[in-house]
This record gives sequence, structure tokens and C-alpha cells, in this order.
Amino acid sequence: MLSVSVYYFAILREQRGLGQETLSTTAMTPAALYEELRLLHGFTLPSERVRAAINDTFVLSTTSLREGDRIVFIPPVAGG
Amino acid sequence: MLSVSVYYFAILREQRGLGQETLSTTAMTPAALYEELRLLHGFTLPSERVRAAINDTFVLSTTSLREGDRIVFIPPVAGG
Amino acid sequence: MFKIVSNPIDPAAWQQTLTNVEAGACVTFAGWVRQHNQGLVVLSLEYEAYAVLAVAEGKKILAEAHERFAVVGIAAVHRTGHLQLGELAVWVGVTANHRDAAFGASRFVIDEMKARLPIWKKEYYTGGATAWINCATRGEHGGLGALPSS
Amino acid sequence: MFKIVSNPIDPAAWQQTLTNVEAGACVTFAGWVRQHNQGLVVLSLEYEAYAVLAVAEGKKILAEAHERFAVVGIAAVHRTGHLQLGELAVWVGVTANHRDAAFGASRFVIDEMKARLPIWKKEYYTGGATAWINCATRGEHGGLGALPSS
Repeated sequence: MLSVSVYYFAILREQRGLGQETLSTTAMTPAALYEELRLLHGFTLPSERVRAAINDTFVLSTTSLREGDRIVFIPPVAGG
Repeated sequence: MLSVSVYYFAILREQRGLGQETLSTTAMTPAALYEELRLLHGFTLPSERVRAAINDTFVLSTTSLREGDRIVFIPPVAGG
Repeated sequence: MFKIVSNPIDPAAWQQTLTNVEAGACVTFAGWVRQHNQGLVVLSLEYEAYAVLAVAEGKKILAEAHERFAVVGIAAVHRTGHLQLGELAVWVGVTANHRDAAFGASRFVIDEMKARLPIWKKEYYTGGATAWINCATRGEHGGLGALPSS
Repeated sequence: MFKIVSNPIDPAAWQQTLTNVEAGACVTFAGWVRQHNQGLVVLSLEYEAYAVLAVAEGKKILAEAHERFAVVGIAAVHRTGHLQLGELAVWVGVTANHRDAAFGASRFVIDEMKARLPIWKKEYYTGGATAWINCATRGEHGGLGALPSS
């Protein structure tokens, strides 16, 4: 089990009802963690529409999670 | 003989030493009139680099001149 | 200079940061909250940013523009928070010796900002409805099933 | 709105003429006197216009831009007279619902102004030399041996 902190923005933040949480997970990658959280909280965005950042850097969905990582799930952007 | 007024701008104005003059000419077209004036005043711009306007409208070089026309010879522009 | 700000953007002040007699051309882009989007009446708009990554990505975009175009200066700013109709959300300014580079770089910067900055937009409509505008602005969004684009 | 003016151009005032919450995008172009041109040090610059025809031609350019691009507003101004380093010579602003149209129209307007307005430029260099910049900005200049382009 890894302990990581997860940050939510925009639609994910609203659907989760909070902007940040610390949790324990058996997921080994951002993709697996998102899928776990999506089922738990009913996120409407499918995983292929979400990118991930770890410790403020964009990462591959298959990157290995490590103890203490700060993970951000990034919905499609629509700036401007 | 037609009596017309001729207006000069930029390099033509400087080479002529004045901005406007009224003159009598046997030239029937702007092209012929420019050639006459170029020889008389030593304009350095060849006629193919000069456009003409009559009474504040661009005209063809072969347009017929009429009594009282206001003719402007327009050097290549370089605005901005 | 690239910034994410929560206070109103003053385009004149941003313009000042670019003043340089060496350059002869300046192109600016301003984007503000407009009243209609795809047929709906927009009352106001909220921008939310993942600020740390947005600033890093914004600086990367400006560095790329400096590599690609012969520009003298580039400044860009994106605002966050709740904006009213007519308020500036984004401003980009580019100075260059020639207008080709100024137009090219300003277009590049705003396009990349809209596509890459982790900033989200929520529209508030008449009647109380709201919507997160969650569409990628160019092609497929690279998601968790794909390689990230940067 | 299109004008030829002999006083300094105030871009903020011109920008004001375009403010409209219906539009969501504004692109501006500013061109000013720069210190160097093709290797020579420029001290100042003089613009001379055939004003009546320049205004008529400028209005024609703006009308063409309105036909070609989905814009909300266009404003353009060119200054004449003796300008010092850093002074604005020309300003163009375009508002539109989408940035594509705003970029396209502003580029079109400044390109056409530079190519078509009967305005001439004399550069003053260090050492007292001067030169009328009499080169057409695109391709062959249509002279008395050719059809006028408009």
C-alpha cells in the first residue's frame, strides 16, 4: 500500500466534493489509480480524457507511483 | 493644348521643388505627361514605377486627359 | 514574461513591459468573456488553474516561441477566478523587428496556451445552469491511455 | 473606422472604439519608428500622404476585410509628419468572436495598407543623409506601363 496525495481540479473537484485528499492505494500507476477513484466517486470523465501530473510534472499513465507522490488528474483544458 | 494641375508627392515633390503646378500640355494621357515632365525636371523614377490618379481616383496610364484635370503622380509606396 | 494572475489584467501595463525602440512591430491578442458561446447566453465565467504546472507550461511555450520566431519580446498572462462579461481573461503581446514574426509568434503562443495550459473554464448561464467547458481545442486530448504531449 | 492623422496616435483611445462584449477576441498591430533599417541608423522619419486617396483606399481595405473575415469591428490609423524613434506610425485593431478571424483580418489590413496606401516614408540617418523608402512591398509595383491594381 502506498500513501499518496491526490489533487482535483474543475469538474473532478466538483464531483469529488473536495480539492485534495491523502489516501492509501494498491494502484501502481496513475491510470490504475484514476480508474479506482472513478468507480468510487462516479467521475464522468473516462480515463482516456484525463492526463496525470506527479509532483507538478506531466507523466505517462504507466509511470510507477511512489510513496508520498502528489498526483494531479488533469481534465481536458479549455483555456482562454 | 490642355490646362491641367499636377500634384507631386515625396521624391517627385523634392525633385520638382514644388508640390503643385498648373501647366499646359499636348500630352493626351498620364503616361505621356509623366514622360514629358520626367525629361523636363530630371525625375529619377522611370514611368513604370509611377502610378497616376486623376481627380483623386487611380486611373489607367492610357486614360484620356481632360481640361482642368487634377493629376497626381504616385511613386511606389512604402508605408508603415 | 509569463504569469497566471487572479486580479484584473491591465493590458496597458503589460504593453509597457514590451516597449523597446529596437523592435518596430507589436502584435497583441486579447481574449475576454463574451456573452454567447454556442448559442447559450453567458452571464459570467470562472477560470480555475493548476497554477504551478500552468506557469511552468507557459514559460515553456514562450521559450518555444523565442526559438521559432525572430522576436524581441513576448509577454503573456492568463487570469483566474470569477470573471464578468467583458473582463479580460488572457492577453499576449509580441514585439519583433518585422510583422511576420510578431504575427506568427503571437498566434503560436495563444494557440499553445489554449491547448496546453492546465486551466479550466466554467460558464454560468441565465437560469442558473453551469458547465465546465471540457473540450480539447486541437485534435484528440492525450489522456491516460496515450502518451502525454509534453 | 479608418483615419490618416498628423497628431500622435493614442492606441488606448483607438482600442476603446472597438470595445464590444459581443466580441471575445481582439488582435492589434502597432508599427513604430525603429532605430535600424537595413543596417543604417535611423534618427527620425517622415511620412507624407496623399490624404484624400489614402483615406478612400483605407476605407476600401477595411470594407474588403469585413467581406473576407467574420469580424465585429475594425479600426485602423496611419500617422503622417515627422516622427521620432519609438513613435507610433500605424495601428490596426480587429475584434471578432473567434481569434482566427481577428488574426486573419488584422494581418490582411496591415499588409494591404502597406502595399496600397499612397503614403511615403523618408528616413533621416546619422550624418545627415536621408532617403525616400520607395520600394513596393509586394512584387512588382503596378506603374504607368501596367494596369492599376485598384
